[in-house]
Amino acid sequence: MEEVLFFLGAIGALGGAVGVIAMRNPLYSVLALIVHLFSLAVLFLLLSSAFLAAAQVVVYAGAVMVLYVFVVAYVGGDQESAWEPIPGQRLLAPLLGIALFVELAIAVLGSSLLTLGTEGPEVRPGFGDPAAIGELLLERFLVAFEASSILLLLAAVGAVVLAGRRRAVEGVAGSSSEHSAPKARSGEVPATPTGDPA
Amino acid sequence: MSATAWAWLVLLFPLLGSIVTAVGYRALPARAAGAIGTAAIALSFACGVGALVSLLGDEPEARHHASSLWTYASGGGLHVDLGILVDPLSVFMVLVVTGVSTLIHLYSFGYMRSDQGYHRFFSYLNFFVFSMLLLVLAGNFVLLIVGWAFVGFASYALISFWYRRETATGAGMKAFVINVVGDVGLVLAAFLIFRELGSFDFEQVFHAAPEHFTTNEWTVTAICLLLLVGAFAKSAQLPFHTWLADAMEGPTPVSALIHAATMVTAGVYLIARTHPLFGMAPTAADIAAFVGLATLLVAGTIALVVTDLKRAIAYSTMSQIGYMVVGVSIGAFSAGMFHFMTHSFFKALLFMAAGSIIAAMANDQNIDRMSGFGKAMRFTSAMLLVGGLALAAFPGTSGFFSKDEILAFASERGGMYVIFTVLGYAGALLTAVYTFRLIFRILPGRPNREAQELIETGHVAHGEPVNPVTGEREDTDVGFPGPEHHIAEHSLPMKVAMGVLGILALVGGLIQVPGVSHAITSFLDPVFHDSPLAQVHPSAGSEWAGLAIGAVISLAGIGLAYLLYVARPETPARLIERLRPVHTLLVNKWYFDEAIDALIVRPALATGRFANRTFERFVVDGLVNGTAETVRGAGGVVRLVQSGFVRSYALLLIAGFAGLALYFLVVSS
Amino acid sequence: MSIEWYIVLSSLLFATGAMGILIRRSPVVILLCLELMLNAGNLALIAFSRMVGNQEGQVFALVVMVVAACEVVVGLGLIVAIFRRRLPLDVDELRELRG
Amino acid sequence: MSNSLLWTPLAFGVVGLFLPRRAAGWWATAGAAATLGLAIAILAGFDSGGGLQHNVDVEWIPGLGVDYSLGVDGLNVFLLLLTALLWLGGTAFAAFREQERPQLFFLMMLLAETATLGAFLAQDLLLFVLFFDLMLVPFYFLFGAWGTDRPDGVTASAATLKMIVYTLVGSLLMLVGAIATGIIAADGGDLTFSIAELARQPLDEGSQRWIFWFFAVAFLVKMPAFLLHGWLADAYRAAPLPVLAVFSGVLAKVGAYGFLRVVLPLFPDATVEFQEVMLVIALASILYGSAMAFTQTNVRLVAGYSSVAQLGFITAGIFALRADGADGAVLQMVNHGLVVAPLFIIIAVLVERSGSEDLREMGGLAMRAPVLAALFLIVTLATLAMPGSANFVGEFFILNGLFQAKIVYAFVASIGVVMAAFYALRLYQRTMHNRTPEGLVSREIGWRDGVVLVPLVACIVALALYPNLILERTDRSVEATIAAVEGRPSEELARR
Amino acid sequence: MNFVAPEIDYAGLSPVIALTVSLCVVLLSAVFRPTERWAPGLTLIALATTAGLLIWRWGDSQDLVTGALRIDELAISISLVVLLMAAACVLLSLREPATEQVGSGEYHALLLGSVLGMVLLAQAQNLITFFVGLETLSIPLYILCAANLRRERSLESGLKYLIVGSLGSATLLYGMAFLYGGSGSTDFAGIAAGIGDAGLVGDPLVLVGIALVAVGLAFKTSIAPFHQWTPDVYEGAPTPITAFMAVATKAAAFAVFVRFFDLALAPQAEEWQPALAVLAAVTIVIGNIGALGQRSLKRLLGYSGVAQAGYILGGLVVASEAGVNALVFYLVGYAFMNLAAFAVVVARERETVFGDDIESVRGLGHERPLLAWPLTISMLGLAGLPATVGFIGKLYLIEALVEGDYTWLAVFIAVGTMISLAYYLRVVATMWMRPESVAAEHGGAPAAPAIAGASPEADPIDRHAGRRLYLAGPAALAAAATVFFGVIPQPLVEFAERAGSSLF
Repeated sequence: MEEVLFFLGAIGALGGAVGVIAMRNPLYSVLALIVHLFSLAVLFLLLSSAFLAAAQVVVYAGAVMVLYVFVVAYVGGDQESAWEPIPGQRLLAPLLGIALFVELAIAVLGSSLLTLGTEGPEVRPGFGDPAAIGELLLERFLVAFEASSILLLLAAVGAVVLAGRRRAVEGVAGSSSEHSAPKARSGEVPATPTGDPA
Repeated sequence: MSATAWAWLVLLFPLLGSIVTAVGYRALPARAAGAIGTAAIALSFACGVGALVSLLGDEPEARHHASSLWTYASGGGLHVDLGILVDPLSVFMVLVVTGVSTLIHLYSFGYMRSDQGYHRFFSYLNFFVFSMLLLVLAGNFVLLIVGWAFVGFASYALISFWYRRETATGAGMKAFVINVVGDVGLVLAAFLIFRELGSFDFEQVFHAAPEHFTTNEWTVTAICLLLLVGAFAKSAQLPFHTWLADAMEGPTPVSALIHAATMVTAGVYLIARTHPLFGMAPTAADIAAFVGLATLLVAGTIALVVTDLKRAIAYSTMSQIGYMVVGVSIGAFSAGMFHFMTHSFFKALLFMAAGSIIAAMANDQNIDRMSGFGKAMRFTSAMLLVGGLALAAFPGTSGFFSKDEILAFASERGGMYVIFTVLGYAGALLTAVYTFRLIFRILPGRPNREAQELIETGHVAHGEPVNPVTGEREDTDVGFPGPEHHIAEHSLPMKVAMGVLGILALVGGLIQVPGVSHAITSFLDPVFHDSPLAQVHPSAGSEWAGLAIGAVISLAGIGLAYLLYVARPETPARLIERLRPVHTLLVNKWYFDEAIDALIVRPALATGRFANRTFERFVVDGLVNGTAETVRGAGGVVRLVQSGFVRSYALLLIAGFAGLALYFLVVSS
Repeated sequence: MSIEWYIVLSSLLFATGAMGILIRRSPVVILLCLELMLNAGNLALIAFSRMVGNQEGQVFALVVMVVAACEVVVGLGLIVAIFRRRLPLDVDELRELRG
Repeated sequence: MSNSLLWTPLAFGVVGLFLPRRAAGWWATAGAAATLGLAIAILAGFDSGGGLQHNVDVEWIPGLGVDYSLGVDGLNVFLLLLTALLWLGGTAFAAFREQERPQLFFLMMLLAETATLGAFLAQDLLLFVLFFDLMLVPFYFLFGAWGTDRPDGVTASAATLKMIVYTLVGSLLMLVGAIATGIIAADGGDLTFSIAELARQPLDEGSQRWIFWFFAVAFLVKMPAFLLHGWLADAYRAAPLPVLAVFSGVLAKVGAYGFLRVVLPLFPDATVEFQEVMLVIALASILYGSAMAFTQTNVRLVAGYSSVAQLGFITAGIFALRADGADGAVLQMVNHGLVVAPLFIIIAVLVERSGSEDLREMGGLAMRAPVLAALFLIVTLATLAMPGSANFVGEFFILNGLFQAKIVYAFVASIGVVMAAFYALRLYQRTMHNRTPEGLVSREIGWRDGVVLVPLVACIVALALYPNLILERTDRSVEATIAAVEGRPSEELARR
Repeated sequence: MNFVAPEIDYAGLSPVIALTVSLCVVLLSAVFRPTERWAPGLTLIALATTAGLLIWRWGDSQDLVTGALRIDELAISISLVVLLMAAACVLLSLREPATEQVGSGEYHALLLGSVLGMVLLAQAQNLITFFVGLETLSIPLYILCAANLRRERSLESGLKYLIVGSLGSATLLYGMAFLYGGSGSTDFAGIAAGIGDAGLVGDPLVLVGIALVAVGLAFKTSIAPFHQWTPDVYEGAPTPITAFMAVATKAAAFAVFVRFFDLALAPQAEEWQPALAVLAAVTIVIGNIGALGQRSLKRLLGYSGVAQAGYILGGLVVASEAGVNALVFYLVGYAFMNLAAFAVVVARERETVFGDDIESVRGLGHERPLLAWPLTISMLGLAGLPATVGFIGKLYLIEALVEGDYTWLAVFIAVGTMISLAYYLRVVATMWMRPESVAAEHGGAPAAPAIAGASPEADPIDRHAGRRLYLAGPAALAAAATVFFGVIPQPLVEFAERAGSSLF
């Protein structure tokens, strides 16, 4: 039973991951990621960490993904063209990906750590439930907990700063119409600036 | 007053004279400089006499005194004093040098009158005398080298005295560099001596040498050969002689003083001074003797064809010094010194006379253009004749006695040394011929333009001052003797100087007549008595025999010259026709200049040019710029990789990790 | 099911995410790929925490989720700002800075 | 005493920064003069018997084992005097002429003096390295900002950059070497860089071997020696002449001095082992420098390459590894400094008259300038080590040492003596003698240049009369230095 | 539910708390227009207070909050460097266009956030705090880099930093996971012990974990080949932020780098030392040659920062107390030298139309000696010339390296320094000397800064920026410090020694 679940979860997670990087349209990628996250949650459950699984579903698949969908909808998920501007990237990227996996796999399988082969020790029933995690968070990892809350705050501020409409930005957003092309812009630059153009 | 005190004074006066005339170049009126210069040398001569007297005062064995002012340099085991050595040899040299110099100063006093560089000239001249005296009085090798080099510099300064003449500056450079080669030889010799005997001091060295060395041991031979390099360079012996002829670029009194009377005989003095070493190395001595012989013949032959008056006399000087070198090398020390003395008399005289005539010719030195000065300038001509006779060893003149003494000594030693006697007489014949070639060209015959003018108007001929060698016009504003020339007939000082020398040239030989007197030999004996050859003394009889042969040869030579240049003036031309190759060889002075040029000068310059143009640019700079370029290129690569594509950055990052992980996996297993 | 399987799976996911970053040009998708990598990390953490039987790993994973969320928020904010500035949403087009 | 000597120039320079343009030059000259006074005082109180004198030794960075320790002994006492003297000359010469931004110029000038004095005074290895590097900074500015650009596009700043990078190549490696010396010597014990301490027990052969080269390269570049002189040509042509006078007069000596102060005592085995290599380098420098000097037509470069040759002699003297050779080397350092500085000042004067630095465009300048001619002549003769000059004595001692140690090298080196005669006289004749080119007006030097030149030349003459003045004071220290290497079996090591 | 609140030493935690509180205060100040003007002042006060508290804690070293943090001289000294740079950044940011655009309050709040992250990082001795600290450090910086919203370069740098940075953190995280797996603990001490107990010294799992962590940290400290973001981000970000980032990030990251490798991974030293040594060498070379012929001063300083990181890494490689001393010493010196340089760059950026192009300092020696001197001193210092703290720093590092038998790396430092002269002195030459000939210019065409004048991105020109005390002051002070500690380094040496000894 457990094996089956694992493989289902594994296939889901992997499929989702592949989907993310394979889909031309960002929106589909987002959806693929959601699949991936759900299947991860299953695996978390198998690893007897119920709270994490729940958090995964709620926070990620819920809140964060919604954010994604909104943004994609806002900026418009246009197809990304197929040609590759960086020479060799097409070739090297997969190779490196494989190399990375192989190295990590070797590290894991070649390790002399015996417990890796086991399913882990028997754990008491409360293992990984919200109470246990919460206890840890408020005792041993208080600092981390507080810090991450500050971090959330900062991120929020950042999002507001970056995305929020501000007087300064408008002028430019209107004025410079063309899509960034350094060559095009360098045209309007005096070759050797003299004096104060302002 | 002790001999050394006198000696210090001997040194002091010329130095003072030099400094005073130099520093006071603005304050002093022209004549004053000349007067001071002359007086300084005269005083130094007087002190020389003083030294002689006080030296004669004490026992022959005790006739050497060392004295030192202060420690010149000491450290690391070396010790050099600022010390002099006074003994008969040095005093003898001092007397001759100062004596002749006084007269030459006197001559210059008149001769250089209208030269722009009057002060400079006398300052140099005094400095030269000072250096020469330092050379002969030096008490150790280091000081000897100092004097040696000073002399070289003084001659450089005087040769290129008219420094606007490219030829003059060139000649000066040549003389100086060759002399430096000589200095280096001496320096290395000194090192070797120090290594063997641990001292530079004459007395210690000569005292230790006989114990330390075995005869003909390689070290002592090497020492002597190195010394000879110095001696030959200074005394214009083969193959270092090429500078002497060019040195005639200098004013005539310079030629008289430096390149006839004193400096060029320094080599002779050196050999005589270091005779204890040569005594241990007969091989080296013989080499010296043969070089001397070769020189006297080669120079004699060249003198036969040269048409430049001063250069002709210069070559005769070379050949005469050849005699001296032969003399001191084969052990006839006193004879060599004797010949040095007489030679300085008549050779100085010859140059003075020549100078007077050249002045009359408005600085034209070509003897083919000269004739009839016998009538035009009686006094000068007389002096020229006297000098010529002495040089040609005319019986009774000074040269007659001194030269033959050397040859007699050679025959006395016998064995291979007879060669020297035979070829020596051959040389004597040459001497007589070329000497009278000059005289017969200049004195007799129809007066030429300049002579005519002199006879009629009594005025010295005026001509455009041109460089006798290149013929380019001189610029007279920088100390070239302007249009004014001075001849003995018109200038008392010159007359006096030449007169005195004339007398000395005639009778100077009588100081040492075989069987009658041997003043010089006995005076110098304390210096040379320890030499192994001191016992060799030709008997009066054999000497007279030698003199007889000498007389015959000299007369024969003069007769031959008369035949060639007066009786049958056309024969020389025919001879030239017949012996064309020989003539060209002689005219080109046996191609010594060309050889040295090709072997040393050009290669050196070529190396320099190669270093400059090629090596420096491609290797040295290449090293620098190459590295710089490489680094810069690498920088280009780095900037290229910095492509601005964030994904390629990520790629590199992951690649970097892959590499690192790979390393760790390798070390883990 | 032994832990190895989980770890290998997670490393496979990690590699996939990394590869995604290398080949995709849309910043949004790249953010997604970063999510993939972080989640791979989470999986590994949780698997290990199960293996060693203490829950520190899970706490860690939780913190990571928070961090990931923050990165997403900021990232998306940037994307919006870039879009507002009328710049193309393609990381390859943004290469004013180079050399 | 050493302290005040060291810091006086800098103090004056800093104050001068706040003076009006006119005053700056004179203030700086006063500073240099004061320094000279102190240097003379030190010499006066110098006891040729005793070792280090006027010691200052305070902990500077105990954490790193670096002490601030200065001292005067036979090796450096005259180099200090030389430095002070030449700087006075150079500063005065510059003060007589219009400088742009004079305050800064003279600050740099005096900073350079302090740095140089520091390098000579330092008795702590790292302190030495520090000053050795510090010297470059002011000269970088002096050459770069006040130098002259060449028509062919090589600007002063480019030329200077080349020089700085090149010379730092050496001295940074030297820094590593110095630290390594200290640490290996300490091994685990308490760290010290005091040269005297380190000399007490030299390192093992292995470490000596590589550290020796780290130091040697630094010093050879500084001199500069053959093949490492790549920076010389550009830098010399760029530098302002008064600065060049002190630069060429003193800085090159720091390299040679370094060999005596640091290399011989600290790495004796390596020194003996590499003696022949160093001698070959020295000879190469002599011959190459001379060959370059007598084909060059740029007056600065004639002088520049001639000092390459001279430094070759000094190196040879040191690596004869005999007391007399080293004595000669020390003497020659002073002599060469005394000669080359006035030479460059004279060159400056000549260039002012002929408006060109090319020998082919000069000539006949002796005309109407007898005083200049006389001074130049004396300097020339000293340059070519005319017997009777102190330079000759120095060269004589050097060659003698070389002769007694390795006779063959002595013979080769003596070729250099002849070459020197040629290029030195050539320089003199081509400028002062022969025909004057069109439109060249010769004139006598003014009293301004006179007061700078005459004293320097006077020193040359004085030393010529009594070189023992230096020898008798340096001999003791030199022999102490040489003693470190003399004990060692030179021959079979060299044969290896 | 048996919840026991952990006992907390508030004294030790006070700096962190102070920062957190002040962060919120500054953020609140942004809410109302009038109070927003106070933000810089408030930030400065906050920083000063924190610094005060840190100095107050100087000397006691203890674990905080059940070993999540550790406050000791190392942490404190690094935190002080960070605070110094932050304060400088606040001053340089006055009138900085970026601040107007994101709002002064937010700007400074984010800055404080980043500082908080750094302080946490400097004290972290638990993987989780480590990770959180690192993110708290980074995320605000991502935003601040992009803060000049009008300029494409700013946004670009923000995005690049975000992407590559997150990639770096992901790698780091994965490595942490492995190490956690290997040791079963998240405490540094626990890791060191756990790996030993499980007999995993030299085990591939652990080693690859180390590799991953090393990459993550190497990225933050811009060690080659993980450095590529550095030049771009430095150039694109608002200059005050660059100044802050260049030193503070490095300092904090190196602090935890040292703590983690010299404590948690000490048992594996033999394995990781050579690897890091090679990285250091590569970094030195790449950083230095990359900087050659750069025209943008910020970019040049970016590359130089890479090279300097290489030098500093040397102090870590030897894993000895001397090494850590040298590292801390060098970081402090580096802070002074960079500060001086960046202050001048900011000033010229606002004065001239050349932006940060090297043209902007041409002839500075004549017209603005008071700006030229600091920049000159800082360049000479970075080039490691004597009488500057840079020289002593290099000396210190080399000494540590030779002591640790890494002489070859010391030689690399020497070689790197030689190369670096070529570009540092080029800046000096531009200020004081006549222009180099075109041949000597490797930068290609003369200045055509992309943001010159007319472009809509142009920032306002302030002719007198160079005379403003808040720019000239820091520059002068930093330069003075550079020279002072170059001549009298002993105090700084002792400071560094305390830091080093607190770790071992």
